[in-house]
Amino acid sequence: MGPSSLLVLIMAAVAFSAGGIAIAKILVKGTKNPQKGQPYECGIPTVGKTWIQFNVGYYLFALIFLIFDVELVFLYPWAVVVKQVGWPALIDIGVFLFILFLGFLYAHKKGALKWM
Amino acid sequence: MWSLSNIAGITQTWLNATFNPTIALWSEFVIVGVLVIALFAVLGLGLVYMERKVAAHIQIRLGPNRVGPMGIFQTTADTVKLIMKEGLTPDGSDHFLFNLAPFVVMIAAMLVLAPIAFAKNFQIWDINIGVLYVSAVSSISVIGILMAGWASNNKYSLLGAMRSGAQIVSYELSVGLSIISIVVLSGSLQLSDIIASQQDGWWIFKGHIPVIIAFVIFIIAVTAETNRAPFDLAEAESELTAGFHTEYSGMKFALFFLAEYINIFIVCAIGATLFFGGWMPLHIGNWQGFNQVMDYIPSSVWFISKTLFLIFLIMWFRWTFPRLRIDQLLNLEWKYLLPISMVNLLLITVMAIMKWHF
Amino acid sequence: MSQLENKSQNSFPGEVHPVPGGDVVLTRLDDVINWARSNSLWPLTFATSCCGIELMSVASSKYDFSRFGFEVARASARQADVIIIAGTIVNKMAPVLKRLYDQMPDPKYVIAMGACAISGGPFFYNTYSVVKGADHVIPVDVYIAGCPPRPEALLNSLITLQQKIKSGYTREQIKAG
Amino acid sequence: MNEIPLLHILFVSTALFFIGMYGFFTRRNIITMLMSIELILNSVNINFVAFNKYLYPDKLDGLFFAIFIIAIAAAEAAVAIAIIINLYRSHSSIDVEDADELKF
Amino acid sequence: MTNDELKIKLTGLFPSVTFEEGGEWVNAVVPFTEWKTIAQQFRNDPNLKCDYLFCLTCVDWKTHLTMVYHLTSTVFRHNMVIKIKLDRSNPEIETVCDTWRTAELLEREVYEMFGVKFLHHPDLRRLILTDDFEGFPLRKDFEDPVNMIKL
Amino acid sequence: MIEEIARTEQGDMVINLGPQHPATHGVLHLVITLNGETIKKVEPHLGYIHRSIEKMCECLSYRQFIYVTSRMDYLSSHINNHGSALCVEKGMQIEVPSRAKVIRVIMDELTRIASHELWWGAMAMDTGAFTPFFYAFRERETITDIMEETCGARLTMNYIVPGGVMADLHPDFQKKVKEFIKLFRAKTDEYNELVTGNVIFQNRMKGVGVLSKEDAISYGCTGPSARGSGVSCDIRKLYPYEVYDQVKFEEVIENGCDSFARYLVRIREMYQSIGIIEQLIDNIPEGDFQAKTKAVLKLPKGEFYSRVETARGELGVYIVSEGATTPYRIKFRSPGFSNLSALDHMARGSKIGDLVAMMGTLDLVIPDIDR
Amino acid sequence: MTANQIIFYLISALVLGSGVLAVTTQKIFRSAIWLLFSLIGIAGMFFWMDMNFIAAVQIIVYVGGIVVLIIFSIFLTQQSGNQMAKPVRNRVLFSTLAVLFGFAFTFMLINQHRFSASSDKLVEPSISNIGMRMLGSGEQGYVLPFEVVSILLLAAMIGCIVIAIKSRPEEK
Amino acid sequence: MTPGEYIKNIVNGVKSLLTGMKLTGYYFMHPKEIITEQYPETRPVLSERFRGEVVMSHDEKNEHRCTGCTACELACPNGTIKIITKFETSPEGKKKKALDTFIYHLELCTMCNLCIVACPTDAIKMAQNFEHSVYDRNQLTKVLNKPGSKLMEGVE
Ligand code: SF4
Ligand code: SF4
Ligand code: SF4
Repeated sequence: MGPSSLLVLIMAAVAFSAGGIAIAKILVKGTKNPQKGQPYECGIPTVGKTWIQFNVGYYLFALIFLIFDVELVFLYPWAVVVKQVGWPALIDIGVFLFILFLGFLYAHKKGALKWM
Repeated sequence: MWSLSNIAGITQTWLNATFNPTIALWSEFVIVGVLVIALFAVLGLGLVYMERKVAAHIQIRLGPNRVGPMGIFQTTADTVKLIMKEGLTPDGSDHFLFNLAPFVVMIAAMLVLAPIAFAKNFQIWDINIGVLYVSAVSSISVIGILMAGWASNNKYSLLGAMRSGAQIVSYELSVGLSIISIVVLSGSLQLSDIIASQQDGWWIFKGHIPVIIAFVIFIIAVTAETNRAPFDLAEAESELTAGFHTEYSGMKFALFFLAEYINIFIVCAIGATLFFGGWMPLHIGNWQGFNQVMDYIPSSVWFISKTLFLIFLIMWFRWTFPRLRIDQLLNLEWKYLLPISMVNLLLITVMAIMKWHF
Repeated sequence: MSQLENKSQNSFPGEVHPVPGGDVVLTRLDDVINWARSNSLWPLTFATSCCGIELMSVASSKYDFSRFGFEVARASARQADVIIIAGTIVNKMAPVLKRLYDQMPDPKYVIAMGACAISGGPFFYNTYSVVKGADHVIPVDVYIAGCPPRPEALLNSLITLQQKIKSGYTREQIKAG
Repeated sequence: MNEIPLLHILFVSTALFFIGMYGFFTRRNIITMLMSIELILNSVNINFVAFNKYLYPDKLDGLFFAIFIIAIAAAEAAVAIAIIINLYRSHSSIDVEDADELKF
Repeated sequence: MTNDELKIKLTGLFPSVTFEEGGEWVNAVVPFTEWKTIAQQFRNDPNLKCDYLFCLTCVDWKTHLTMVYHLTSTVFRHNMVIKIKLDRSNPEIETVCDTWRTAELLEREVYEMFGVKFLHHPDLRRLILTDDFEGFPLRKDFEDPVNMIKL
Repeated sequence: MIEEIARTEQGDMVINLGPQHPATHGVLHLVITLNGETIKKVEPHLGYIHRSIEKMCECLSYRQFIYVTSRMDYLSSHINNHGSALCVEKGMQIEVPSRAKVIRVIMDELTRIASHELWWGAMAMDTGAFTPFFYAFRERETITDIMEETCGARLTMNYIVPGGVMADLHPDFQKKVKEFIKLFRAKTDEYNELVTGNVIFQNRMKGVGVLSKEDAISYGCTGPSARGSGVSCDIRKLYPYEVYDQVKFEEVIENGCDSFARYLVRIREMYQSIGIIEQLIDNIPEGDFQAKTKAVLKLPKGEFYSRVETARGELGVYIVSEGATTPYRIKFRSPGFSNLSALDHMARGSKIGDLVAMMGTLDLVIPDIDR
Repeated sequence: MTANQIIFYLISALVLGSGVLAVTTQKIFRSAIWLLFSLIGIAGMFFWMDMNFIAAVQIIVYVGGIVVLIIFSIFLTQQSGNQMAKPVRNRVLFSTLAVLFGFAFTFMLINQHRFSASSDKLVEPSISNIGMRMLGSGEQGYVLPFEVVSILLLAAMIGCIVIAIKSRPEEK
Repeated sequence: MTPGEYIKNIVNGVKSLLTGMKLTGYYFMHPKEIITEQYPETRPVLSERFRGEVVMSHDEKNEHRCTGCTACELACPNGTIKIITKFETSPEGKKKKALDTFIYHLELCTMCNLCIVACPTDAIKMAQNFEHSVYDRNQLTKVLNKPGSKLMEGVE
């Protein structure tokens, strides 16, 4: 089957999930009480807002990841043909990776990969 | 011979002969849809059961054994119960995204099934960019997790989601690089080609130590990508109660649960395909007799058993190791796995060009 | 087992209350659903004191409540089916317990484990801070006495709860007889 | 495939371009402006790929351009977000109105 | 150091200290006005070095409250008990949580159980009881007809 | 609660850990101020299991109050009973028969091992490894079986009474204990294989939750938590009671000051306890298991303080008596309370995951803290 | 209409609809999610055009990378549950007009242009072709841009780190 | 970190992980190590001393040994036992205090054994029964003396 199978799969996933959720919606009558809707935090009312902005060290990783992700994308076509092309391909990618590796080393040295 | 591909072929010819093309096509769609849903359900039930049994035996206990013989209906009961449980949507949450997130995760998991070769010639869509497609689509699920974590309006969820976001994207690199190592060796992205290239032996045997290193990195990285212990920081029970799905209940929770196991299955299937030759029987060079004996075992059995082996490996990890801390987790990726897999990739390239592999 | 059955029969005297809308299909369905619910009771990890240790023992290899499918202990109330109140509930904890119970999605069940959860037990007299029984806070389905009850006793109470669910009666119906 | 005229695809891409423009004009938040820019870039991508497909099926240049655009878009987004966060830390706001004096 | 030596030493150091008989350890009664300086001396004096406060509590004697501090030196291994009488209607005493940091939580406990105010305590809040609890439960005259069922 | 919001700065997140949380082993409520994932402050809120034991005891006779103490630190309930009984005996000047003394000590050490086993499993669970919990409980179950046979209960024994023990040893006791020792020696190597040597675990533990020696003393930490910081504070050595001065054992002290040191102390302590049991198990003197006491105990007027070493540290029982049949005031100096007070100091600047591991190494039992 | 057409129009509706929502929603997180759907739609369109490789790249880089990054930056800088400041009414009016006018104008131009395919020869956009082109250095070879991209990425990475480190709060 | 240390770190780390996996793998492969006892089918053999519940022993003539002296009620730390006495006239015409109802609140009992120790006539003892689960807590309040039972001969 061709690309249309993707559609079929999406449909199947939606049908499956929606079906399950719908059954519960229809058949199960839950009780209502004011506490039920509140966020669950070990049985204690939440303090302060949840959707605050806060400092996380994650974003530096995401930044660097993005760069490497692009690199990865270029690697795929290369990997397919490397056997046919032979040494020149290795040199090409060697240069490519080397330059990126420099960046990696830089990041490492600057401590960007250290958790903050 | 009764093989899956034959059945599929016969069905298709029968459909085409009996109905006009449109109806045949539609009924084919319906059959595929029903089949994948069934597969989903069976996989979910089976893997959860397996996990519980494996855990039980590692932990010197019996595990579920009272619902049905050997407790095999245990997970069925769980599923029915989860379906019949109230699905809550917390008041303070972003209702739309909260309810959307499980769908996103499910769709992502479902889409990845498309290129997987379950048996010889038995694939939903042998897409020509095979493994690239897999790693692309599986990266959608991180959005689902972030969405779930954010929309719940719960601090634990948010923290869990952020952790898993950073974790999944980081480990995607290592997964990608170890996949590329095999692509280098087999020269194609298409899964059927990759399997065909292992006709005379699986890559894990043919590729010397670099491929084994690639395999180790792969299995570590996919464990992390599927949020499994020891990398289960996103839902670290002892830290963040239940992580990003703290607020989910009933079927919505079940979908996350299910998607987790489907994802495990998928990554293990990919691992089995790349390193263990998918449905390819164990062939050794040119031992004709041996190879023929091996061919008698149906290809689907080969595939399933290899995948189950990898799944078992991942479960084994889970029930043995303590959890890493978040900074150690990222350290492991950026300081160890990534540089090693880069160097390893170059090694494999050299090996491929020099034709050092068998 | 027979002893258990006796007990459950004793506690449901009177006529059978049909489940609303109980034609054949629905009752069959109800049977299936009750079967599923009774066999998949996921407890909330809720232990306040000494009885909690016996709760842990029940999870341990020797007693192993996973045989009944109870081992999926959820840390989040949203995914749990049953609270096993293992330990004393004090006045400060009572609102928390209530909140946890409220936040659980229906259907939900409660087991009061140990003297403390049933009635305040050892801390019934002369204390200013102990709730005299968890059923002052939330409704309780099954009580299991002991201080602490043995692990087997807790298993016994879980089986009792299973029977209750399978019978399909609600708490009110049992009370009403 | 060819049942859809190229024009329809171009319609989509143009519309997407102007949606991006609209967002770029009206949003006051730098992150959302960045999102609008992504939309604009994507509309261009659609064009490249569609032209390649419809007009130059013997070449792959359109595809390559699209790939490079994506790569550059990624780099751009990374730098932009780094700047945004930096800006936020110094001004504790990412409203363009507040960030008139962009001095680093 | 034996108890007698300790007593002699203490009288030399702090003339205002009196002693109570009984018990296995030295029972020193300290006037509450001087407690702060005396506590610091106990901690820092090279011959006393009572750096380990292992028990801090209060006793309600119906007429007055008595703070009881049990001290040990991890160097010389001598134990002693310090007692301070407090006024029952308005008990106030200097905190010692900068001298022994364990006192911080212990004093908070005494604060809500007996109502003793610790002056200069960094964070004197409820620790154990519910926010709306009234009365000081460990005082002898505490009555709680709602919750307490007398045997 | 409102004060807490006011006190947080922008960008900080206040999270409630507990009271119902798998890592708090009960109902400890920690209010954590986070910056990103880094902990800025940990504030314990207690009282979720405050059962007013001290008040209760003022109404209970000297025989009765002992049962309450086993509900305090239920993991070393036996040692708690022991401490309380010692205090009463001190006041009444009862001479306990030597058989009872030895029995008490053996039971104490068994309890200590059981407690440490459970701690080990729970601690591994906190760090995310589930299996050790089950292995630990396997050994623990054999101890509880032994206990059950002699004392009649698995957890809250109430076996020690003022003047001795409630019943004589079960005839099978010695045999079973010897079997247990064999089992223990065979199985504990697994602990090291599975957890102690594990690289992930070591990384989680080392350099985390540092508590210097001075701080440990100042915070009043006792027990293994303090001994991991190099403080010598074992009551069994410093102020020996019962027959501890006649048995050979070593006070386990580690100088690492971090979580790993505390971990090692407990692991090594189990071996010491086994050593003590081995020395005593064959030498239980014959005789009475209980001294003759009056039916109604009356402590003379005065103040009595006894200290014992529980699995978590020093338990002090302080009884003020007015000469009646019930104590005038009773105070339990619980080891957990002081250990907990050091938590904030240890946790600042580390991650949530570390906090959980730290609580694990402090081995908190909340009813012991709240009483 | 054939299935193919229906799929195309569905995808277009998804792309445009979620695009519009992305620029108009008042909640920033939702805005990012709509952007995500728009991007996925575009990837779907590439799939529809049989350009599988570029579609996968689109998903990997945009969905797996850029959107995640955007979401992180939202967490970092916003009270993300809040409504964003409403755009100034005048400006909305003005931009709507300008955009509509611009769109009409451009589309008219496009509509008038007669596009014609330059050749009928077909190069399969398969991955190995792409790979060969990418490593080729002759005509239609992209090895130079390929290497240059690495330098660009290096520059971007260094840039990011320099900027980000500068603003990093002092460590304890 | 030198490259040598780097590699050594990795090797040692992997080795320690493998040791752990060997252990868990061993248990997985050896189901005979499983120690689970299956409760409802196999009830455990409990030792004589296990304290499950206070019972009053009656002999076949429906006689018990309780004189109604309330020693156990006094000994019980938390009021679990309530003894209601009545006055019985013995055949000789002497009025005598005797047990009317022995109320035992199982839901309060802490199984501490103090009442058993206190009882001068060994009328009550601990039973090894532990299956006390009920749907209604009122069922836990028990009357220990059977209806119509009387004091055993010769017990004072
Ligand atoms: S019933 Fe007994 S064992 Fe259970 S919590 Fe209460 S005091 Fe502890
Ligand atoms: S066992 Fe203890 S609590 Fe139970 S009735 Fe006897 S004395 Fe009372
Ligand atoms: S049971 Fe024993 S102690 Fe209790 S009233 Fe009867 S005879 Fe007296």
